[in-house]
Amino acid sequence: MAVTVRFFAAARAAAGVNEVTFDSSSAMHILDQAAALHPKLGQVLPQCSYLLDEVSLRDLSVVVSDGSTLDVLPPFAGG
Amino acid sequence: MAVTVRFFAAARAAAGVNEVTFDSSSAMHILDQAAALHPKLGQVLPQCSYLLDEVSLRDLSVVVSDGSTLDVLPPFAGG
Amino acid sequence: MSNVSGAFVTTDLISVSDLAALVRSNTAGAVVTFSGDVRDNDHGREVLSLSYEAHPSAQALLEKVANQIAGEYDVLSVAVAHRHGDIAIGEAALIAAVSAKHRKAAFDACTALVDEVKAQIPIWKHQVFADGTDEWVNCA
Amino acid sequence: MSNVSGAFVTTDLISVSDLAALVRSNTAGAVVTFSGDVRDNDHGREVLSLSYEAHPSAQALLEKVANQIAGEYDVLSVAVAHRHGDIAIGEAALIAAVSAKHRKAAFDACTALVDEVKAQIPIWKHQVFADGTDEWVNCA
Repeated sequence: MAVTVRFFAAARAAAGVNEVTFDSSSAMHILDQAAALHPKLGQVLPQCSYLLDEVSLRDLSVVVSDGSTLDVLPPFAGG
Repeated sequence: MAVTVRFFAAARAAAGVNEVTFDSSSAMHILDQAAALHPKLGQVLPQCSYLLDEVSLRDLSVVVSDGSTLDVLPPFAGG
Repeated sequence: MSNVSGAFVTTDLISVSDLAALVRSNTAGAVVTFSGDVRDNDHGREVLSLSYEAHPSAQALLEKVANQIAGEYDVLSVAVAHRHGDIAIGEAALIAAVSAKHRKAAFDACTALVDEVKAQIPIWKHQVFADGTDEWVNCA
Repeated sequence: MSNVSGAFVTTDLISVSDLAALVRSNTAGAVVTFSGDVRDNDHGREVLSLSYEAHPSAQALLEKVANQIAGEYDVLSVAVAHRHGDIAIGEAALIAAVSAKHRKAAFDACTALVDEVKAQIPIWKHQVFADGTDEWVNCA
């Protein structure tokens, strides 16, 4: 069991991978680890919004439990 | 030669005819004569606009010459 | 560069897809259409049948209005069609279509086009109701 | 009584006439459609190809937005479709259609529907330019 982080669109392009797993910790700490692994993410993450198990996550100090999925969503550009 | 008055839509329904001819005189006088001949026109004419030879006519004191056509247009209801 | 792709006063069936196709292009990011359809009711009364009458000048005036809108808004192309004669319930009486690079101009121009057609084009609507009465719309 | 006649996130071609047909009815006097089409240029640069990526939640969120608009405006029916995957130049990426008794509500609701789709639906646009560069739109 671990936390799955899924990257979409520009975030996936910056990370170079679709998803990565981390040990449970705060969303902020998980994202910091991801940015350390994939430096280009550093430019994209400040523009992103997040979903924790498909629900909007605004407070990044929340601890993400093992088995949960954290989605990284760049600014929408539909239409 | 005479003046032709053409009635459209509700004005035609009120007049009971498509068109009628009058001797040359002011538009106002011609329309008064038309309303006298076709009394139901009296209710419709105050709402109408007019074209004299296809050009909008606002001043009904203008004399309509022989050979001209005066169109009686009820309020538009397109769309 | 704005232009008018078509302005039609016609007794033929008119279709949204035909007018949308007329204004569409590879530079246009937005196409907005309006279809004014014949309803089976008006002010709570059941409408049995409906017809439109057009003045002989309606075609020329529709072209003028289409050109006016094409000139006033930042749009790529404008098309408009008004049908007259008998029209069945559910069929379109008026269709407007506008293409633009961006959607706000397309929405604004299409709204204005429909408003101007209703205000400026000498066309009249006659409704027959289920109760046997009839009326020329807008003429009390 | 407002309702949603359809909300689709799909890789299939989407068409204005299909969505207009979904919302049309004999009680509706006005149908307004919007088509957001893929342009061959963006900010003066030639676009070679374009694709959209949709988050798995996009379908559910599109239904939610359609229901929200159907509830907020005096409209009869709402339909909306967003395509994803590769889309050719000139084809539609987003189509919205709204029917109403009267045209103002149809125009207002269709405008709002497109605005809300752009704001709320997790879909992303990737453009490849003729100069060999590419970009994820809205992501500096």
